[in-house]
Amino acid sequence: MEKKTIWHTMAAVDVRFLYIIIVIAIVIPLLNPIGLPLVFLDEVIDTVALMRSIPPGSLVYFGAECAAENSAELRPPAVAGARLMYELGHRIIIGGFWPDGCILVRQWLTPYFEEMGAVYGEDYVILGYRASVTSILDTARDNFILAFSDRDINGDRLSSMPVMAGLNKASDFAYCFVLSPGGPGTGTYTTAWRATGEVDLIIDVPTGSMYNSAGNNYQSGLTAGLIGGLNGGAQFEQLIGHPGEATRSMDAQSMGHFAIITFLVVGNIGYFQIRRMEEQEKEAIKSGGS
Amino acid sequence: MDTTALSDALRPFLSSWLRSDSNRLSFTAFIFFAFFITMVIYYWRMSLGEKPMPKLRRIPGLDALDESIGRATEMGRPIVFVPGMSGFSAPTYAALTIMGYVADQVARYDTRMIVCYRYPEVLAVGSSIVQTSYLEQGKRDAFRADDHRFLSSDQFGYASGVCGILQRERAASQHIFGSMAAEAIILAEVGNVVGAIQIAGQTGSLQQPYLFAACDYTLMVEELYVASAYLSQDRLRIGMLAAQDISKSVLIILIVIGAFLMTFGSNFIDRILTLY
Amino acid sequence: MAGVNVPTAIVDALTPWSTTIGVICLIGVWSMLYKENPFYRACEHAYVGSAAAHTLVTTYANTIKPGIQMNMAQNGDYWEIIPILLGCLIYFQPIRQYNWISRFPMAFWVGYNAGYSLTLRVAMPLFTEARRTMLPFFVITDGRFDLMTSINNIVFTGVVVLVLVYFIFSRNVIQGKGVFLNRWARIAIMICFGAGFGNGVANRVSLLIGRFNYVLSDWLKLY
Amino acid sequence: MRRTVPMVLTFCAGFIMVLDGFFNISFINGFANRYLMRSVTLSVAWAAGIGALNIVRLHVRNITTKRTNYQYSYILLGFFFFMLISGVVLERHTTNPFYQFVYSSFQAQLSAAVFSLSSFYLASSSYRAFRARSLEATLLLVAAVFVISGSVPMGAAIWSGFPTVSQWLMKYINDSTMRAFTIGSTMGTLSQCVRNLVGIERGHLRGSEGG
Repeated sequence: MEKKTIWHTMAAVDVRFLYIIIVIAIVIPLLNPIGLPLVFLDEVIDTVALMRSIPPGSLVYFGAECAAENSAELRPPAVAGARLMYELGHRIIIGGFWPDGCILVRQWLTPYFEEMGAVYGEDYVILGYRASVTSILDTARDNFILAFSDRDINGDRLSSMPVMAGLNKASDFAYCFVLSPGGPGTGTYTTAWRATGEVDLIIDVPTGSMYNSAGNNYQSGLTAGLIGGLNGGAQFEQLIGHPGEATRSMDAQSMGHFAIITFLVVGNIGYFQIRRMEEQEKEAIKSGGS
Repeated sequence: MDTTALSDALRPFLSSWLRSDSNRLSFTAFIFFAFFITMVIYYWRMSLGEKPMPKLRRIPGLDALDESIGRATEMGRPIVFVPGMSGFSAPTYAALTIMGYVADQVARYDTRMIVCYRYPEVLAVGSSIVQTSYLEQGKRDAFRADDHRFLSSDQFGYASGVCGILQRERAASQHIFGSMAAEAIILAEVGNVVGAIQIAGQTGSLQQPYLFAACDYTLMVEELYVASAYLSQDRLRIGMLAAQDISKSVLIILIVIGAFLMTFGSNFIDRILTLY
Repeated sequence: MAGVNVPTAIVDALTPWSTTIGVICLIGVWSMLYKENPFYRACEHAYVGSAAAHTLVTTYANTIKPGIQMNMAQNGDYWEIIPILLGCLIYFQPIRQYNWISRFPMAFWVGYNAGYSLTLRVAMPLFTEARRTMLPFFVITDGRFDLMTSINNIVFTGVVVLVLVYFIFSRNVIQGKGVFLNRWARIAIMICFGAGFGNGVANRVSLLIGRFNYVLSDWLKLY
Repeated sequence: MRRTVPMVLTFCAGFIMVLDGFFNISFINGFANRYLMRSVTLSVAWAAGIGALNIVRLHVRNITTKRTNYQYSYILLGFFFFMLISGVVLERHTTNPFYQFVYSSFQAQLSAAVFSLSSFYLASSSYRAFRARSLEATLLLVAAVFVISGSVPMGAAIWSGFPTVSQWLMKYINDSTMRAFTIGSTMGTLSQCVRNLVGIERGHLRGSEGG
């Protein structure tokens, strides 16, 4: 008969118990943030410097590739990015190929644009969702307005808007700032515009899980900038001097991470304890039998 | 060696017909493609002859397919098959090839297989693949069209649907192939909870750790593309794989030579790559 | 085309309830963590239904309608009817007898995508990445041998080559005893997966943060 | 007819794209840009309804034959037609305030909620599934612990070395492995596409041969 030790009890613990722990670990620091200092990564600092080096009046493509579920990670860098672009006097063209991308980015950015006094159609425009991303981006290499059927998200004519002045093809963009939770994402733009030499500077804003491959693209020079995950978003916010949602969430992020580490460690200690006991039992049976 | 002169000499000739851009990789890409196509043709011809084809390295994940089917048959519970989250794309073709193999076994042993689709066009193809397997076994009536389920084109709508099926049908094994995204961990964990034996293989590397931890067998990254050649042992497909491997070897050799030359202060290979 | 409009008063009256509805949906989905239940099933079905409709609506509003209004009616691009008809052939798919007709548009898309992939665009990473992998093994900075950078470069190039060799499947191509290299390749792959897991944690934890921000800040207005 | 037409379509569309991608032939480049790409956009857009059609068909059948849990099909169809009709009829479609209200209170929240389930599953799988069973699994775990702690301020506060080690792992092991994956899967895609174009792999046509 198997002995019941604390390790056995812990191995058989109800998973719902773990769920409660992780909820507590996140909710408490959200309510009472301590504000631990951030470690700034070179890549984020360089990205901000790159954006600042682009002259005012330049056209910028803002890739609103996101869905509602990524809002926690992508809203902070999107807001901070749009703020910085507007402050630097860039003209922002927002397009997206996730069905909800443009709608969401519009919801996120409109309050900030209103606060800063940006005018729709003059300082920024939202193109709206289109199906079939590869063929549209390809058409846009030669004729941007035709590719988007000359219509913005509201169904108004793009060609009549002052913000579009001087935008004929994709190569007129100074850089692209692309949110990237998967595909379509940065990869889509690097294949369509970077690989064909239309746009040389692509700033990658991946979610945490895309960050792995994003690092490689950044190192190989495929992308020119990298702001990864909520952590990158928090650094970005602080670097441009508008700490916001991401900065506030970093303590909860820390606690959540440590809850996961604790699960990993405790789970493994329990596993080794049980295995050791089983081995001891086997040896005991062996020596008893012989 | 002076590559600038070579580049200048080539430019007028190439610019009349070859597209170029600021990356200056067109000529290299063109040569590489030509080489790859030559290899494809070479192995195509070879596969028609009698010469022995290259042997493939063992892939445990694919060998385990039979075990999982056997277990489902013994327990009398269904297999749940997930052919990936993308529409027609390279990973989906690979997943459908594996599904064809599983369908042959399932039809032979009268095991039940439930396939969950995210795209209707994949459903159309998938159900006819399985139906063909049943026809070949002479069991036309044993094919159950209702087990081919289109769930939702929405990523998480699909995931929640698969979870529901895993739990309600008490699956004995789950096969996850094709391209997966964030929902991989949801499927694998729910599969674990119902106690299914799980085999997973997908092309992206980002979801791999979760699958590696939660599944009994995992195919790593490119191993999925090999499945079509490995399971069919078809000479033509093995030949295509060999062509691909040789092209890859050329690239590896280029990298190694380039790195050595770089060590001695010469970026010759780099300049050769960016001729035009 | 002038559309119908819902009176502003109604929308204004409804808007304050938006977050409450969202929280109810959230509770419905999370109730699955306790156990599978009717509330969850209701949410699941509502989700699938609205997602299917939303995709249709966005496509209609952004591609189909502007295409008809602008390209055909104004610019006279009537050739666009041909691809439209080709796309519509897919609707033969549910009809068993004429199922094969639905393969025509599929074949077209498959061909287009295959051709698109077989160009420089997709092949480009092959060469950009190869170029950046050729790193010098001995680095000398300011006249002195830089040990750390040298080791890092050797590790980087070494790992790329090892993993590439690991994924060569046909044995006759690389003859002989490269098998022991595979072990090292697997070690690198495992560390890579570990790092992937680590970054994935960041992603998943921030999802929860997002949801709690919604409940605590947007709904309960605690901060 | 059933086999040849699709194969010819596949080959033509693909071959024109390949020519366009590599060569300066003004006729081909013009055709691809003006017609071919736009055709794909349009045909994909007009085919978008097939998924919805499938779902509706399935659930109408559920209701008419009164299968188990058929009541839920009413909910599904209700939501579907409500969203569809309001989206198409209303002025400015997706940006109409009423549609935005429905979308952001139901669909956006439900999808975020389902995705966030994966955080809970991550918690349970890190407790139960990630075990140091072998050397390989141990390495995976150790790397994971370093990267997890290195990416948040608290890790740096506990030991300043965490971010350094985690960045080294990311830069030199992770990025290089990822690079090999990228090169490999690019090769895999190329070879798959060649097979599709010349018709060695006809997965998308299977089943149309006999019927």
